[in-house]
Formats: sequence, C-alpha cells, structure tokens
Amino acid sequence: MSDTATKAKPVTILQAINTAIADAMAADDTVIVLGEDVADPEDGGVVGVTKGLSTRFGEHRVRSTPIAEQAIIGAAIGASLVGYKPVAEIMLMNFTTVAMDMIVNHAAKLRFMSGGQTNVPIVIRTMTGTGFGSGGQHCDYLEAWFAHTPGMKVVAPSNAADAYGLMRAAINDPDPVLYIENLPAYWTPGEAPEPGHIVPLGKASVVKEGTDVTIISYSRVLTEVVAAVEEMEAAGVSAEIIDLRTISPWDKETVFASVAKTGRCLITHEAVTEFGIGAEIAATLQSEFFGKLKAPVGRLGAPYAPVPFSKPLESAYAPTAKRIAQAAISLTK
Amino acid sequence: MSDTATKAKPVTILQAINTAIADAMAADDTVIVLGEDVADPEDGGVVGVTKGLSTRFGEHRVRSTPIAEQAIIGAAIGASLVGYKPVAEIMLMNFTTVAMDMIVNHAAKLRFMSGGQTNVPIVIRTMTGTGFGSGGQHCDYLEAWFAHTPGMKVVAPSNAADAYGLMRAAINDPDPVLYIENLPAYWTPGEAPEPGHIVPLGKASVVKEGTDVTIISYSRVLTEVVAAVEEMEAAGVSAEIIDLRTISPWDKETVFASVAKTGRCLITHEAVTEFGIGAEIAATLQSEFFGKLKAPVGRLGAPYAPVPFSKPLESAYAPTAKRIAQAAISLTK
Amino acid sequence: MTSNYAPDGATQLEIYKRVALLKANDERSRKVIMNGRLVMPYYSYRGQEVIPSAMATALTDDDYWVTIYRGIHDMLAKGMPLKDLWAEIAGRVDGTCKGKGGPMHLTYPKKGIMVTTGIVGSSMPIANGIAWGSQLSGNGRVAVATFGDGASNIGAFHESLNMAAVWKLPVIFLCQNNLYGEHTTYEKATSAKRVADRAVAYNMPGVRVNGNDPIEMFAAAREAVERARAGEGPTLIEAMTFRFHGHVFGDADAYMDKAQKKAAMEADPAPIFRARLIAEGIATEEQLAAIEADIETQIDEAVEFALASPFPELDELTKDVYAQGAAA
Amino acid sequence: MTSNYAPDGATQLEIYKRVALLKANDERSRKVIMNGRLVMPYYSYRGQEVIPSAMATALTDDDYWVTIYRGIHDMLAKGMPLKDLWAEIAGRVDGTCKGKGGPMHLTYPKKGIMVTTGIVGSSMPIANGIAWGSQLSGNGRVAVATFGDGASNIGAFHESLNMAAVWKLPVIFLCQNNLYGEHTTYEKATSAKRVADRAVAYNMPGVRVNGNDPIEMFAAAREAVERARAGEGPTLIEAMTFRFHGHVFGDADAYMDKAQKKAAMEADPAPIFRARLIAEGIATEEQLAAIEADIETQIDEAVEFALASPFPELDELTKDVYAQGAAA
Ligand SMILES: Cc1ncc(C[n+]2csc(CCOP(=O)(O)OP(=O)(O)O)c2C)c(N)n1
Ligand SMILES: Cc1ncc(C[n+]2csc(CCOP(=O)(O)OP(=O)(O)O)c2C)c(N)n1
Ligand SMILES: [Mg+2]
Ligand SMILES: [Mg+2]
Repeated sequence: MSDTATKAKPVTILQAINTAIADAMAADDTVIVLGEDVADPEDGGVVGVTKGLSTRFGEHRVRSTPIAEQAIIGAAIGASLVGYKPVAEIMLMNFTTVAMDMIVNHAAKLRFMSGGQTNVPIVIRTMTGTGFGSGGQHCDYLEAWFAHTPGMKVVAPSNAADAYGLMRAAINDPDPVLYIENLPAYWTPGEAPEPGHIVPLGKASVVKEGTDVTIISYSRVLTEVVAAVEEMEAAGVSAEIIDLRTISPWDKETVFASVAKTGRCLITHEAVTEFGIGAEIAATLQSEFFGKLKAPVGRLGAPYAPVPFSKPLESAYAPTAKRIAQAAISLTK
Repeated sequence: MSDTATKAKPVTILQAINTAIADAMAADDTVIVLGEDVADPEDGGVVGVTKGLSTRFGEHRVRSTPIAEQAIIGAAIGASLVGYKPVAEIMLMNFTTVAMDMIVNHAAKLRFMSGGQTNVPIVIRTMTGTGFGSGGQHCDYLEAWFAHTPGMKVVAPSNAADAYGLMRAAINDPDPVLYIENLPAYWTPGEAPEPGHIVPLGKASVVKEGTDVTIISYSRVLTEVVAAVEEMEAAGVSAEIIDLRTISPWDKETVFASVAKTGRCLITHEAVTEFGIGAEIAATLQSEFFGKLKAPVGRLGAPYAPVPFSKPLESAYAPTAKRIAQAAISLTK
Repeated sequence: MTSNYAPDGATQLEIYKRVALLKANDERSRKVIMNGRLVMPYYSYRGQEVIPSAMATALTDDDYWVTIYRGIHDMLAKGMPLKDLWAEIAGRVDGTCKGKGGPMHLTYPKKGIMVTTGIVGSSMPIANGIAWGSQLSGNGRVAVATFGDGASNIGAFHESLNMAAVWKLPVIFLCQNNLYGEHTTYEKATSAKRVADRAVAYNMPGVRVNGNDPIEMFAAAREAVERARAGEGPTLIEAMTFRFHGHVFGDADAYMDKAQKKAAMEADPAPIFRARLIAEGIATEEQLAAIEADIETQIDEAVEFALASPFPELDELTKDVYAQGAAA
Repeated sequence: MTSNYAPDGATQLEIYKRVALLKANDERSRKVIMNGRLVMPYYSYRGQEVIPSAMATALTDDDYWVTIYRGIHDMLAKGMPLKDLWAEIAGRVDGTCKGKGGPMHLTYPKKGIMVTTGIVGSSMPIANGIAWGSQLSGNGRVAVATFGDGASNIGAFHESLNMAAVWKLPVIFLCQNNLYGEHTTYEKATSAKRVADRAVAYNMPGVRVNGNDPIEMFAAAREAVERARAGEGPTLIEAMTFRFHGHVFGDADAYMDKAQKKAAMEADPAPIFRARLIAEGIATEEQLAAIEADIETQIDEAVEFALASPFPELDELTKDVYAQGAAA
C-alpha cells in the first residue's frame, strides 16, 4: 500500500465497513443492502453501520426490513439468484439461530445441489461480542457452526483496514460469506484503507513476527493478543501473532509457515473453547507437525458456559491480554 | 446385566427407542411426547418410532403437532418449566435449523440465565444419516453445533440396548438432551435391553479391546468400525473400539485410558471432518498425550461438501469399513 | 370475480397438454420405481396436476418458480425438459444438477425454475428475493412460490407473506392444499378455516379456488400474475386438491380416510378435464390421443436416456461447493 | 363487548398501585443509569404501564407470564420483589438470577415469571408449553406471553398462535403495540392494518384495545383470562400504547416523529388515570400520595440493597450450566 493522504487519517472499524459497502454500491449497481433498521429513516442501523447509504443510493437498494430473519436471508438468497449482490444484516449473531435454515440448508448448498447452475453471492453481516452487559442471548461467537458448514465462508476482521478490505472481497465473492463484526470494537480507530483495498478471502496476516510461539486469533481478541506482547516480552517470550481474518477457509499456508518456525502455537478466541475454531486448528497442527512441536498446541477460549451478565463475570469470560500472555508463556516452559 | 429371557430376543433400534419411551411414560406421568405425526392417527411418526404410544397413553400426552419446529421446541421447553418431561421430535436433523433459537438461546441457557431457578429437562429426538438418497437437505450430522453449545447434552446410540438405555437416561436427565437417531440403522437388530436399563450420560463403552490403535466413533459409523476389524486384523493391527454414545460431555476417562494403552487414535464420524467432533477429541488428545503418541491423531469424516444425491457419490460420502480400516492401518505404519 | 380471466379454448388446450404430461410422468415414475429400475424418495403429485398446469400457462418462460420436494409437476409444467429431469432423478451426469441434487433439488434456471427445496416453508422467503430482483430491475418478471397446506403453519410462511405485502413484491404464493401434511390432516394442524383467510393478516388478496378446475385455477392465476406485473403486489392462492397417493412412495397411507380418498380419485381432474374438452369441442379425441401418445414416447426416451447416462465421477463430491473446488 | 368485565373501584385502585410502581421504577432506573450508578442495557417501558398493570390484576399469583427484554413493567406488575429485581440488574448475588441473567433475563418462578427472553418472538412458543402443562394437569393456570408489535412479524408468532388455537391452550398473547420496533415504525414493518386482525388467521378471538385505558385494558384481559380458564382457548390482545423514550437507553430517537411523541407524552396514561380515580372518588389525593411515597421508599431501599449486595464469585461462571457444574 502506498502512503497516500487517505491512509493518514485514522478511521474506526464502523466507518470502514460503512465506506466499504458504499464504495461497493457506487462501483456496482447490483450491490443492495437489507436488514432491520438499515435505511436512514431508521438511523442506518442500531449503531449506524449503514448510515447514509439509503440517502445516497435510495430506499430501493437499501431496505429496512420487518423483524423476520428468515425472510431477510431468504430475500438475500433470492435476489442473489437473479444477479444481485445483497449485503444482509442479521443484527446480532445470536439471531442467526432464527435464520439457520436459510443460511445452512439453502445459501450454503444451492450451488452444490444445483450442480453449479446457481450460486449465492451474498454477504451476511452480523455483530456480536461481550463487553456491553447484554447477557446470555446477545454476545455469542458462533463462527464454528458456519465453519462446519461446507459452502459458507466466514470472515472476522480485527481492524479498520481489514474490515474494509474483507468487506469488498466478501461482496465480490461468488459464494455466501458470513462477515462477523464485534460490537465493542466498532469504535476502535485504525489506519484508513485505500479506496478499493481488497483483503483476499482465505489469507491471514502476520501482525507481528516472533520466534518462540505462534499466537492465532481473529476479531476483537486479536487486540488482546497484541496487548499481551509486553508481558510476554518481559518474560522473554517472543510471540509471532497471526490474524486469521478468514476463519473458513483458514490460511493453512501462513499458519504452517509460522508454526514451522516457532514450534509452538496458541489459538485464542471469544467463543467457548470446546468444539471451537481452535479445535480444528489444533487437530490439524498436531497432525501436520507430528513429533516436531515443542509444546502441545494451546487453546484459550471462553469457559463452557453461556455469557453471564454480572460485570465481573462478563469480564472474566472472554480471553484477556493477561490470560493470553500467561497461556503463551506457559507453553514455553 | 443378567441373562434374562428379555435379553434373548433381539430388537431393532427403532423398537428399543419406542419401548424406552413407553416404559418411561408408564413409570412417570409427567413424560409427554410431541412432534409431527407422532400420534397413532398419524401412524406414530413417519417411520413409526412412536407407534402405539398415543393409543396407550392418550392424545393428551402424545401429540401430533403442526409443521412448526419453533413451536414444537417452545412447547417442550414451556412444559418442562412447569414439571413435565417432554420428548420432542424434530423429524430430521436438518430441520433443527428452524428451531435453533429455541434450542440454543433458550433450552440450553435458561438454567444459567435464571441463576439455577429453572431448568429444562427435555429430550429432543432427531433422525439423520445418508443411505436413502435424500440428498442435500435431509442427511446432515450437525452434532458439533450442539456440542459447542454449553447447556446442551448430545447422545447418539449405535445399537438397540444403548438406544434404550440412553433414552431412559436422557428422559431422567434434568437438562436438555439432543438424542440423535440414524435413519438407515433403525432396523438393525441387537440384543434387547432389560426393562429399566440405563446407560449413564457421559459414559462411553469399549466395544472391543485391542492394543495398537483406538478407534472412536458413535451412531451408525460405529457399525462400520466393527466391520473394519477383519481387514485390520488381516493387516496385523489390533484395534480397540470405543463407542462414545454421549458426544457431549464426552467420556475423557475411557478415551484417555485407551489411548494411554494404544498410543494411537482415529476418530471417525459421518459429519464433515472439518470443525467436527473429531477436531475437539484430537485437540484434547494431542495436549493430554503430548510426546507420548506413536502417530498423529487421525480423523475420518465426510468430505467438506453437502450430501450428494447420486448413489455412487452418496456411498462415498460417509466413512466405510474399508476406508476406516485403511486409515487405522496407516496410523500404525 | 374470475370470469374476466377465464381461459379461452386454445389456452385450455395448453393447460391440458401440461396436465397430460404431468399425469403420464407421475404414472411412469411410480412404475419405474415399482419395477426397481430407479431408487429414490418419490413424492407423488398425482391428483394435483391441474394447479401447476394452469399456473404455468398464465406465466411466460421468463417468470420464476420456486418449488418443493413434491414439485416435479411444477417443474414439468414450467418447462423442465424430461431428459434433464429423468437423468437427474436417476442421479446421472446428464441430469439438470449433474445428479447431485436429486428429486428434491431439481433446478433449471433456463426456464426460471430457480430452487427446489426439501424444507417445508422455505420456498417462500427465497421467492420474495427473486421478486425483489424483478422489482429492482423493472423486468416485469413474476415469481411463484409453491407450498403445501401444512407449510402454511410454519414461521417462514408468515415472515414471507408479511415482507412481500409490505414491499409490494411481484410474487404469488400458491398453496396446493391437498388436505394432508405428511400423515396429518389439514384440520389437525391448521387453525384457519381456510389458508386463504390468512391473507387478511397481510392485507393481501387471498382466494381459495378449486385447484382441480382448470377454468377457476387459471383465472385466479392470471389475475394474480396481472396484479404482480402491474406492481400491485402479492397474492395468496389456496388451490384445493387431493393427493391420490401416500406422502412418499412406499407410504402405506393407513392414516388417510378411505372414503374421502375414493371419492377424490373418482373425481380425478385429468380425465374430467379431458372429457370436457372433447364435449365442448375444444379438442377431438384423436387430437388428445395423439398428444398423449407423443408424451408417452417422450417419456420413454427420457427414461432410456437417463438410464443410459453415466453416474458422476467421484471427484464431483467436492466440486460445486464453492466457485472453484472445495475451500478446505 | 367489554362492559361485563369492567373493573370496579377497588380493582381500579389495584391497577393504579401497579401503574404507580412501574412509573416510579422506570423513572428511577433512568436516573440511576444517568448518574452512572448502574451500567446496563435498559429498555424503558415508560408510557406502557397500564397494560401489564391491568393484565396482572386480572390474574392470580399462580398464573404464568413470559416476557421480553422490555419487560420490567411486566415483572413488577406480576409481583417480582423490587429488591430481587434491582440486585439482579446490578449484577449482584442477591439478584433473582444471582446476577447472571441481568435486565434481559429476569426470572421469578415464585410469582409465575418463568422466562424473560431477549429474542424477538420467543416468548410465545414457550408460553404455549407452559399452557400445555396447565391443560395436562388441569390446574386452571393461565399463561400470558407478552411481545411487541414488531414481534408480530416474526415466524415464532405465527407458529405459536396456530398451535395454541389448534390445541385450545389457556394462553393469552398480549401484544404491546407501541408503534415502533426498534427504529422502524409499525407501518413500515407490518402489513396488517391491526395486529388484532391477524387473529383471523388462527380462528381465534382477537381484539385491539386502548392499552393506556385501564378500564378497556382490564376488561379485555379479564375476558381473555376467563376464556382461557374455561378451556375455550387462546386470545390475541393488541394493546395500543406508546414508548416515551428511545428503544434502549442512550438511543437518540431521531427516527421518532416529534409531534406524535409530544402528543403521546401529553396523554401520559399514569397521571390521567390518577386524576380520574380522584375525580370519580375512587381514591383521595392523600391516599394516592401515600401509596406513591411508599413506593419511593421501597425503591430507595431496593436500590441501596442492590448496590450493597456483593458481586458473584468467579466460580459462578461455570455453575448452573448443568445440574451439577459444567459438563465439559
Ligand atoms: C421444516 C420441515 N419440517 C418437517 C419436514 C418434513 N416434511 C416433509 S413434507 C412434510 C409435509 C408437508 O405438508 P404440506 O406442506 O401440506 O405439503 P404436501 O407434502 O402435502 O405437498 C413434512 C412435515 C420438512 N421437510 N421440513
Ligand atoms: C430475533 C431477533 N431479531 C432482532 C432482535 C433485535 N431487536 C431487539 S428489540 C427489537 C424491536 C422489537 O420491537 P417490538 O416487537 O415492537 O417490541 P418493543 O421493543 O417495541 O417493545 C429488535 C429488532 C432481537 N432481539 N431478536
Ligand atoms: Mg399437503
Ligand atoms: Mg414495538
């Protein structure tokens, strides 16, 4: 990326997503947006991610919907079958539970079941994450379900530039992509992406190089990993940090190269550990690097429990910089 | 178990489930049944699993429902909150997608979110499995989603006696249990369970002892594992076979004891490999037995694709005895 | 109300050609399965032929249709070629989905058959999206979602009809009310006296018609199509009919009322329609016999074509999951 | 139709006591949050107090209620003690859910408050099951499911009302129509002229009432309760009201019609009800002032109790997942 003026001014993740959708809509008339409250008379979404889009592109292309997640995803699928590229919002990830039939039995499978005659180029945006005291039904990270669903792709940006680049890539992609946003991280500022910046799906980024342990994460927890560097360095541990960016298909090449170098790996995410994304990566690594690892692959996720409301409990739920540092350090002992 | 006459006469898995529910209903008035077509005027279910129950216990306790999976699970949850023990049928596992909100956001979480004031003692029966040419939307094994859901328990019997014993245990259990039935295996005969036979949740069974490799499976694929023994023995490989029976919480004690002995492990199931049950078990084992395994933990599931219709493709989808034997043998090479 | 839209003689003949094709194809399908030449889950639509025949005659090739597992009648009426269909249900490479979809997931976009779903209720949300596409591009194409009476009790029905009405989408919700949802009767599952009554909940026109009567069915279809094309939004049509056989091939149908079934089969809409066409001079016995003979020949050819077509190679297992091969 | 069920003076006073409690509690909640003494997602119900006050007055303690995120008015009306409530929304061990549920998941089975859900539409399927329990045991207890106007467009609404009608369940579907679903107006999301019209789709009695009028609201509630207890099945009540504040605390409510909002706030049902009670001699100013003062004291105590209660220990994180500790 060149050092343009655009890059100098920091933007938030929220703004980056907004700009990415706007740029895609400006570039391609077939990009359309739907979801609860997404149009401007409804404030462009509950936190304003789609603000300005309906004013600029019209309420035909940017539609607020009834509260009806099956109808939302169904409408997106149908429009995609006849040449449109819908960006559908399911307000919170827990509400994907209402639309699982449309996502899993239909969006993910129509290409295969039609023998390649049709495809479903939709993006499903959804937000989640602990931190705002929303309790048990509003904060789950369910990405493992969708990664376990052939036909779906799953992305989860951790910063503004990736948020932009992954959104542009997701909209371009000919297959359904679940795009996971983190609620508390929306206002995290970061380097502004250049217009048209693309982050290819399936490509991780090495956020920081290191020699002792590879730490893999994505979405908001990546920020905790970065914040853990100081404590790890104080303990003499040099961590290589990988932002997965795309959870499925995950970038085996980048991960393997890193683990080949460090011989140790920790995967950390906000979803519960058991049967989570970390399980697949650990299972793959123990096979790929059999006999070559210096420590067992570590996993650090949420405890096997719903998200609690009470602040001290909620704060102890998702991985923190402190616990990540400890887990990483312990792998080197 | 004593050698009673009851045990002598073989029963099918279908009959065992039917008898288990009937025995539970006879023993406890609060056990009730609901689902599409489950009552006798509707033939006791599409394949007759609940046949005879409404005639014997009345249509108040055994109710055919509208085609409305959210309403079915909601009704089960509600009744369970006021002292009943509903056994709800979601005809096919792919239709759980319609009821995911009720299952995941509600059944699994109400105990936790209420701080233990309420609990949801329901059993959700569902069937699935390739083999009958039903194609992409009727055969998925989605157990990994539910295992990733704190608050749920997941069981999947492979034979008639376990089918009975797990059903009785699931109905007794104070928390929600997903009970997975395999369609083509319904008519597999097996040793009849004694009335009242209980298979405790969370306890695996060692189906066959062996020394070289532990093979872990559940549901119909367990039968393929057993069928693979001959080929493995011909190759000089002695397999210890574990039927997980309960997928979540899985029996670490039994699995660890076996792997401690064999030093090798293969996990095989009909769900797609990636992000499946095998991933969690492999991830756990590589950590527990770090440096002690003689081979990487192997996984053999379905390919990362929807279920195909065409017979040769469908037959190649789920693990077969032949491919299991090959995978197990290759771990010993 | 339907008289403005009644079909003329030529249109009736068009409808009949479809009815004859559908009826012959169902009979052949059951025979082929019975003889063990094909193995598949087969959902007979025998008795329901007039509904899609009249509906499709009111549409053009460009219009869209989303159907369900019990939908081969819909697909044939909308123009899916017999060979593509038979090769698909035989699981062969020449099938419209290369054998990968099978009888519950036949797709043929060339004639607007966009999705066949095996999930009750799921035709409707997708048809809405297709209709939204028509609305956005202004191409005037109508989308039909077909579904059963049982499906009118599932959440997706409600969400879809509400969204279609609020957005005034050019979509037609065609309920084929055959009085049973699997083994359960309409009354035992459905609180509304008539599915059509539910249109009130969406401030949408809703009509119950005799789906076995080609005149009545066509008129309702034509009116709904005109409304949709004129930008006046969706219509709910409840077409009354009867499913002559069990839910799925092999089902012993013990749960069906014997007398009701006997009466319905005696009122078989296909021969009644046929007799009327002759009686009213719209067609001659010879003409219809020739049409029917031609259909039999076409089906013969399609069956043989299908059974001669090869099965897909095993590498098809992981193709078409994503644009290029599998991702993981 | 409602006159047979009109509340007498004593009943009106009972309703008013609840209204006063609810109103005071909402005002205090917003103040406590504003002052930074508590942090939580808070869904103000200010303006909607009469609906649950009248409904709860028509019930007994043994009857059941399933409510939603915007449901603290429902819970207080049904009898949840203030201390249990405040300690819960403060996330403390003395909360009714030990602080683990929070403001969206308060539960209090002792007074029949069985579930509070944060998922739109999900109160209804569960209320059905509770009502099925009453039907099975013959205990005569009624279940109320409350939900918003926006929720009347989601699939769970449809499935639930249909099942309740087919099974004749003793359940009352209480729609609190405050004209907005989050930021979206009723008209933009809902095709039906009135939510109550949708009852036709279930062959169920459906009535729209002025939910801000205690007489009308109580009459509708009482009639529905009697119907349910008599085994005559469910009722849909659409209670018209208005949400005085944004969807959630902190929402700038720019999307709300200013004039509409102003008019609604001027017609605040609480003071109007109060004035009428005095005007009609049902209560004196002194009596009501004493009631209100007592409420303030109780709230004072509850807030202080809550803030003095300890937070749960970290080991609570994995408790109550299953009967004994976590399973995995
Ligand atoms: C969501 C869902 N639930 C259950 C089923 C199983 N099932 C398949 S067809 C059917 C009956 C549908 O009845 P109806 O809608 O009347 O259509 P018909 O089969 O009579 O044409 C059921 C319950 C399904 N496919 N999808
Ligand atoms: C299934 C689902 N979709 C979306 C949401 C987000 N959401 C929370 S409240 C709400 C508005 C509900 O409006 P209404 O039913 O009218 O109730 P009100 O808030 O006005 O009381 C929405 C969309 C949700 N909680 N659940
Ligand atoms: Mg039907
Ligand atoms: Mg509202």
